[in-house]
Amino acid sequence: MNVKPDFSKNANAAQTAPAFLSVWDMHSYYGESYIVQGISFNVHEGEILALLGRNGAGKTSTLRSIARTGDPEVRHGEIWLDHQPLHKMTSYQAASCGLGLVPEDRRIIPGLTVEENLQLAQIAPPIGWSLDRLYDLFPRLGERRKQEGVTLSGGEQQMLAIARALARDIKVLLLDEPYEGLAPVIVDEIEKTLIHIKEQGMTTVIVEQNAVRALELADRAVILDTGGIVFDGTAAEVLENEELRAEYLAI
Amino acid sequence: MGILEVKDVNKRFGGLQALGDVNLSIRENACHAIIGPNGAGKSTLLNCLVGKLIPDTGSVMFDGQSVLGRKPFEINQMGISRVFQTPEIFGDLTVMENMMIPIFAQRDGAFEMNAITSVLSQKDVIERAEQVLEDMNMSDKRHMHSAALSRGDKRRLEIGMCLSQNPRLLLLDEPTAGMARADTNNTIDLLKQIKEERDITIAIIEHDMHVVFSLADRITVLAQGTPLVEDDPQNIRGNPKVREAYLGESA
Amino acid sequence: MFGLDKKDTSLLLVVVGLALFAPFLLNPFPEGSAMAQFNAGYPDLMQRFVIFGIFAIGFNILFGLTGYLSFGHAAFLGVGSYSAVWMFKLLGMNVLPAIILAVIMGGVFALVIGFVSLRRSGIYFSILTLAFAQMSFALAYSVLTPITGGETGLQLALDDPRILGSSTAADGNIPVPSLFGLEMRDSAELVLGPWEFTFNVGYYFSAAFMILAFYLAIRIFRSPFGMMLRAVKSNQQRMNYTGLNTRPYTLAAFVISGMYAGLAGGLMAAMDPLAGAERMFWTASGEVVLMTILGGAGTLIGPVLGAGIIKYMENILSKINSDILHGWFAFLPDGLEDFVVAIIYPFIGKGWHLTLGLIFMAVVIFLPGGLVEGGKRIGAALRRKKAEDGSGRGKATEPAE
Amino acid sequence: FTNEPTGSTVTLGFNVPQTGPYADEGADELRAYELAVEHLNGGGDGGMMSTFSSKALQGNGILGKKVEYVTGDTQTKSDAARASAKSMIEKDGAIMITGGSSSGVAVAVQALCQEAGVIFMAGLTHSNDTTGKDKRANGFRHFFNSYMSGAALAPVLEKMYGSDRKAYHLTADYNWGYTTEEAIKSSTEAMGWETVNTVKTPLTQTDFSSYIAPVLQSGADVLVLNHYGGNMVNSLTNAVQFGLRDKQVNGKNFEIVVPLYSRLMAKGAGENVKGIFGSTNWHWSLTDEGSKAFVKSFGTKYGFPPSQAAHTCYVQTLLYADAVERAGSFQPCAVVEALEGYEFDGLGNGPTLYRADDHQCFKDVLVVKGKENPTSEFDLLEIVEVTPVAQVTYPPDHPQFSGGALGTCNNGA
Amino acid sequence: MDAIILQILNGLDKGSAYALIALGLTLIFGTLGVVNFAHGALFMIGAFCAVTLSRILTWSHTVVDETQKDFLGNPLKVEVPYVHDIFGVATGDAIIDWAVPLSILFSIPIMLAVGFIMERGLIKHFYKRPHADQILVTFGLAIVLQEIIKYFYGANPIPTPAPDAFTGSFDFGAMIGFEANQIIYPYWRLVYFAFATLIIGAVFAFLQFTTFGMVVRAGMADRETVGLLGINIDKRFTIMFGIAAAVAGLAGVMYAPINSPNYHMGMDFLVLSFVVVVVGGMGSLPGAVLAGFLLGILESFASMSAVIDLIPGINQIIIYLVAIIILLTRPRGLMGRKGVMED
Ligand SMILES: Nc1ncnc2c1ncn2[C@@H]1O[C@H](COP(=O)(O)OP(=O)(O)OP(=O)(O)O)[C@@H](O)[C@H]1O
Ligand SMILES: Nc1ncnc2c1ncn2[C@@H]1O[C@H](COP(=O)(O)OP(=O)(O)OP(=O)(O)O)[C@@H](O)[C@H]1O
Ligand SMILES: [Mg+2]
Ligand SMILES: [Mg+2]
Repeated sequence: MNVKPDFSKNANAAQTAPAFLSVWDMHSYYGESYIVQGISFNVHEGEILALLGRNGAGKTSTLRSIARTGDPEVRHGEIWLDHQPLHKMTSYQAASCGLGLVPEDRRIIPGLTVEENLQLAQIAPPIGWSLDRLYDLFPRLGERRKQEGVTLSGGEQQMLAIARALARDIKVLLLDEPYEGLAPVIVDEIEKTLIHIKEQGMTTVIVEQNAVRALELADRAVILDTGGIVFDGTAAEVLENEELRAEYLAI
Repeated sequence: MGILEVKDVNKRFGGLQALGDVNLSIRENACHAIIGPNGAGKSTLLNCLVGKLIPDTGSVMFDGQSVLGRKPFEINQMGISRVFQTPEIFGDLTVMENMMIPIFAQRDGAFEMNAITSVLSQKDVIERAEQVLEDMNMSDKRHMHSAALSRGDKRRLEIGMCLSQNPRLLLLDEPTAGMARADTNNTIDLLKQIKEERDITIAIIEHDMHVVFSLADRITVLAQGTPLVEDDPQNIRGNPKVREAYLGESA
Repeated sequence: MFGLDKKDTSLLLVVVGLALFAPFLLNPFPEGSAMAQFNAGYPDLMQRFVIFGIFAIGFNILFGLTGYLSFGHAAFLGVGSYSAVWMFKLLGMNVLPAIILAVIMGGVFALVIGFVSLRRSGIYFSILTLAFAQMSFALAYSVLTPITGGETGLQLALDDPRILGSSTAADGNIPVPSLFGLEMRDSAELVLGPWEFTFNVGYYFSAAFMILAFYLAIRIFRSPFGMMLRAVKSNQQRMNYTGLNTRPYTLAAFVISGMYAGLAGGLMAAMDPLAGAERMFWTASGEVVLMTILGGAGTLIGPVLGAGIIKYMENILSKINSDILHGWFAFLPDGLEDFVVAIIYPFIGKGWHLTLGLIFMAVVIFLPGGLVEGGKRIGAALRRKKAEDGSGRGKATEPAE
Repeated sequence: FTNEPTGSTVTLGFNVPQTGPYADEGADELRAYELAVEHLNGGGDGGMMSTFSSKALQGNGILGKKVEYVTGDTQTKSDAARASAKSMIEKDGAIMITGGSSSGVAVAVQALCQEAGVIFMAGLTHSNDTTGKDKRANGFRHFFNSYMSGAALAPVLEKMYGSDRKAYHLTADYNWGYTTEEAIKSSTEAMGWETVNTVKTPLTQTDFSSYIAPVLQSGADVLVLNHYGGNMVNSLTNAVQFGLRDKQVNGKNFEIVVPLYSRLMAKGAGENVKGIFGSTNWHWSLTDEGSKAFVKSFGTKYGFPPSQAAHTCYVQTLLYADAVERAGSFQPCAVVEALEGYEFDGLGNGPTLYRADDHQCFKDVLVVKGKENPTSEFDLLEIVEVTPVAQVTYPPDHPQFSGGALGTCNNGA
Repeated sequence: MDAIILQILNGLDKGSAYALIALGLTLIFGTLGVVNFAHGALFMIGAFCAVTLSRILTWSHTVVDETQKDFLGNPLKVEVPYVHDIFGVATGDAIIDWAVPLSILFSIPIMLAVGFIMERGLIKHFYKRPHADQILVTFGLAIVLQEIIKYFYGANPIPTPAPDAFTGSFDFGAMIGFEANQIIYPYWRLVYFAFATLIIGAVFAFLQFTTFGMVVRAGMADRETVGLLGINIDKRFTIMFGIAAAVAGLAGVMYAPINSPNYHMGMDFLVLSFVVVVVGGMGSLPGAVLAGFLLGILESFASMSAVIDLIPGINQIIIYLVAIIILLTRPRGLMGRKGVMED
């Protein structure tokens, strides 16, 4: 598992299809707490990867490390996105390389209206979906466009967070528990959206407690436990493997 | 006559009718679930119950007394505890301290000099706090700064904090959102157990139907600020209107 | 001991030890040596150390625990001083009634100002307290001159009534503050070879109060009250929905810290019976804020350290003049001597503010969280370095205290 | 007695503002002190020691002990000033404290010295209170005071502006302002002026426009600025900006008066001081022998002429040393006795008396005005009149000085 | 009546000074969330830019004039500015005379540079730190800046007059039909007022009609998320800080003729400007400006002698009194935004 993937531009030596997003031996710390303890995985272009694990397993920390938020601090390891070394970048540089993170606590910006929250995503290039297209996808947001973002209901905030990511032209979408707090119908909606954008070539990493749903959607799955990878394989394998499911996912 | 009686409550935000003529009665010792699409006004309703918002019209009676016009802390002292949709805990304090605060608060709610003069090492308080931590399965994290908890853990901590107060009415706003399946199941068991052992009434908002159907005795479906139906769980599951507006195909 | 756990007891004992032996510790250099300039073991400065220590400890009870940043605490100190001097003028020169009144008046003023100001939080609270203090200062300096003495300050006079004592001492002078006849200014000297140590009544009197104040502060920090205040600081919203009315708690903290300030003011007047209005100026309030932050807000010993450093600089550094510098570096060849003196001169004497400013910046930049916090971090870093090789990579979620 | 010098040296404490708005003034005071110490120890050209009427000083220190000094920073705050004075007394063993550039500080430190049993030789302090209600047996003031300013200014103002004038006072809202206002008001009213209004301005005020604008409306034709330091610089600048000096009121030219002038203030106000009258304790352009000797040795050492603050500080140091020599002892009470009622000359203001009743010096007072064509940045004021001492003398029980008692001298422990 | 008009005029003008200082402060304090105790120092540095330029313009060489004597009786050394040699006496004097307006151009790059350096070198590391730390470090910086200025320029105020053309006053009362000398108004104050309005307008326009303001506000509320949206927020913060420094500096430059600059003028204004910003409401530019004018006018009224006679000492405390009343009646000042600096 811990084989350094090939990032070179002429991927002749590659055994499998070249990785689009590649994480290699990543170690991250919150201050002195050692959280992400050397994990490596690949995501291929156009693929949906489910990142699963218990509470506190380090899923959020992994996504935040990839997005270069600086907290946790990545002290060792490499991250490559489409031949670009993310590990040498700061968060805004990573974002302009095409990385989009939908954070778990949504992070709607206080003091800004719904529309301003979306506009904010379109200040720095590359720019993705137009506001109109986003409002088509989430009509509720359209209705609420002048309302301050943080006064939205929990679910509406989640929609806004996803819309905000799509408002940028991203190559990889990192979703941290996108279904949380959403009504089942909306979850269906979003799932459809994810399939839709996957069809258009988007690469996605999804972290979700609703493991079954995530696995049904995903092509592949990685399971984390206490900061390390305990499984890396296809989604179908997980669904079939009773033991694995019971031990790490309690399903 | 229920322990909580909500009558004709209306709440507007600017042009938006967030709650329209809400009538709700919760029976003592029941577990009453409130479900409904995102933005239906569920959290707003809870906010009106705990004094965070004041309804424009209508009345809210708890155990025969009106809660309107009282400050949040007074309402809490009447026996209503609330868990928020996004965890509200004392981030600067350790888990153990977080647990002790509500216990002290209950005792010293009205300011007494005793709080200044006594020492922290009060056996009963500590024992009680540890007991609750045990219940919440969090004893091993007792010395952690609560800000450093993963989100699922924060949520469990908050539930524990509310339970430690032995409230008569426990309001839960999506308590298991973002919780791992295993912990969700634990929480369900815990709530069931508490309900059996204690004289407690629970009102719960949830989008996770597994949780709702395992716990609820009674369900109210809220849509666009007004109760759509109120019924027993089985009937709700079968109700086509609810299926369409809320549950979607996956129920 | 005293209802404290082991760690706190030893901290208290350290403070007691420091206070008792301060006359030795602060006079490490033999009299007449070049370094004697740095000795701080004379009564006035030692008194200031402990008095401002009390002030800062009290301020920290409010700021460190609740996070409410008062920018008007000097007002309570000023009120304490004025009350004490008035007691000296009207009642007599015994310091106890003066100090008692000072504490009470500090508390009363804090109750009034706190009651109003605590209706707001954050910066709005700070500005409210600032406004009250500035009003007190402005009035004390001008229209209230009959009560406060205005610019010259409130002083004792030969014709004060002093109904419980005598207006005039036997030698025709104004009597001096005393504790049942024990004069605050009395000192005993101990000469050990070239060393000279001064033991002053006023200092030990104030130090006793400081130790008491420190002990009370520990108790408050460790009490449910203290924990509750920290909880308020951490998440006021949660506190409200936990059934706790936060106002009486924050107000109690405010009043307690106002009483500490009143005590400090009363002690200042007891050591030196004059109360000036500029004690209430915003810079004086700012000073205690700086002391607390410099030492480490929310830590027990930090504010005392901060107070010590600022007062030391103010009193020692400002007194070094170019003459003394030339004296120190006389051993150097002439040109070099002048050069060295020219380099150092801007930082001492009339340039002591510059050094103070640089220290402020250096402390925050290099020791975030103040001296105590910074010291802890350095200590931890050193310890970790030692232990580095021993332990492998484990999940190190240290218990954070 | 306190800090009795036992070795071969004696320590004096120079307590001057080194930080804060009066730092430059303090620096000049310190220069004067250093010069005085040099002269006392026999260095330099001896300065005013040669013109001083008393010949007790020999240039071998004081009573044969070499003079050393310590310095401190008053910050122009009474607390800080007392802290610094205390450290000089307690730590450095100073036998005499001198300095300061404001009355608040002077009064505070004077009281402290009284209590501690050392001599205080006030520096620049102009308020009546220093030798009025706040006088102390151990404290001495060479500088003149508000009353004297009024008494000296009034006749000159009458001569220049006539006796039919309407005055408007802006007064700094603290003790010094009050005494100055009272002094000027009573002496100008005595010669026939009318006071149309007196307005108190906050100490912390920097922009005086709202106080100055209504002046013309009141029908006044003279504005008296009872301000010192930064307040005076700003209020005068503002007044000139409002064009007051170009106005005609009641058929007369509008005039501005500044009771207490100092050279540093004049420098701060720049062009605006031209032609404005005020009083001062001393000025370097005086041509008596004492002043000339002092200006020469100060100017030679530092390259520019001394200020009045420097002068008074220098003189106070000499007077103290001389008193000790004459008393033959450092004991404060002996020094007090030697200074009380002491008459001397040759220190720049003509024959001078240290009055025993209140420890105030009585001497000639200068009325000056801002110079029209200064030749250098030090040449900003010109002497209009040297008011003879008789005209500024007042009885010890004058109402402006009432209250307070000297008490008895204190030798300390 | 005329007294009231007079005080309103005075208040407007005092208010424009307060508003201008508060504007700069609110950009840093209200928008970037940094409790900047060094703001006063920036204002002071601006004023000293004017002093410095006039020093440069009056840079002189000495000529010995045998006909006059100096105080020691030696021949007088007369200073002759180089501009006299270069442009002739008349033009030279005119240039010196216009030193303050010229300093506007001179000070903008200096203040921007000061702002950039300060932000990059120091403030940048303090955005995430507690306000207490910000206070300590910026207060330390303010002292250091002050002492540096004091070291080079002394503690005494330095007269820095406006050009001759703007000294003196005009009779505004006579223009609107009152008697002569009832309402006079200095020319320079009019200039100051106009200048303040201009700067305030420019800053408003910049923040209102561009997304810059929104981005900075967003960055303030949540840096991390803004970074995740691909925005280099650091750069914008630096620019914002530079602008704020320039505004503070310009306020100082123009203030120099009103009050001779001295090294502690910044500290004198510091507390007042914090009060203005907070009364205006944290995070609100219009609030700061409104509060500036309001307090300026009220202060002017309180300084009328009729008012002082009625309530002694009111002129000493008016600003603080008004601040207390406003803060108690309006939780977030006049126009404050929710959640800004409330914890
Ligand atoms: N700011 C922080 N400082 C220190 N430790 C932290 C911090 N944030 C998270 N942790 C710790 O890191 C570990 C991993 O947390 P992380 O949030 O990545 O988990 P997760 O897998 O996303 O869990 P969840 O499903 O609950 O969101 C947890 O043990 C948590 O306590
Ligand atoms: N302070 C406010 N100002 C304006 N609108 C608000 C405010 N608070 C809530 N709303 C609106 O009221 C509606 C109801 O919100 P509420 O939070 O009660 O929904 P909810 O039922 O809890 O939804 P969810 O399940 O997504 O949490 C939403 O449309 C929301 O945008
Ligand atoms: Mg997570
Ligand atoms: Mg909700």
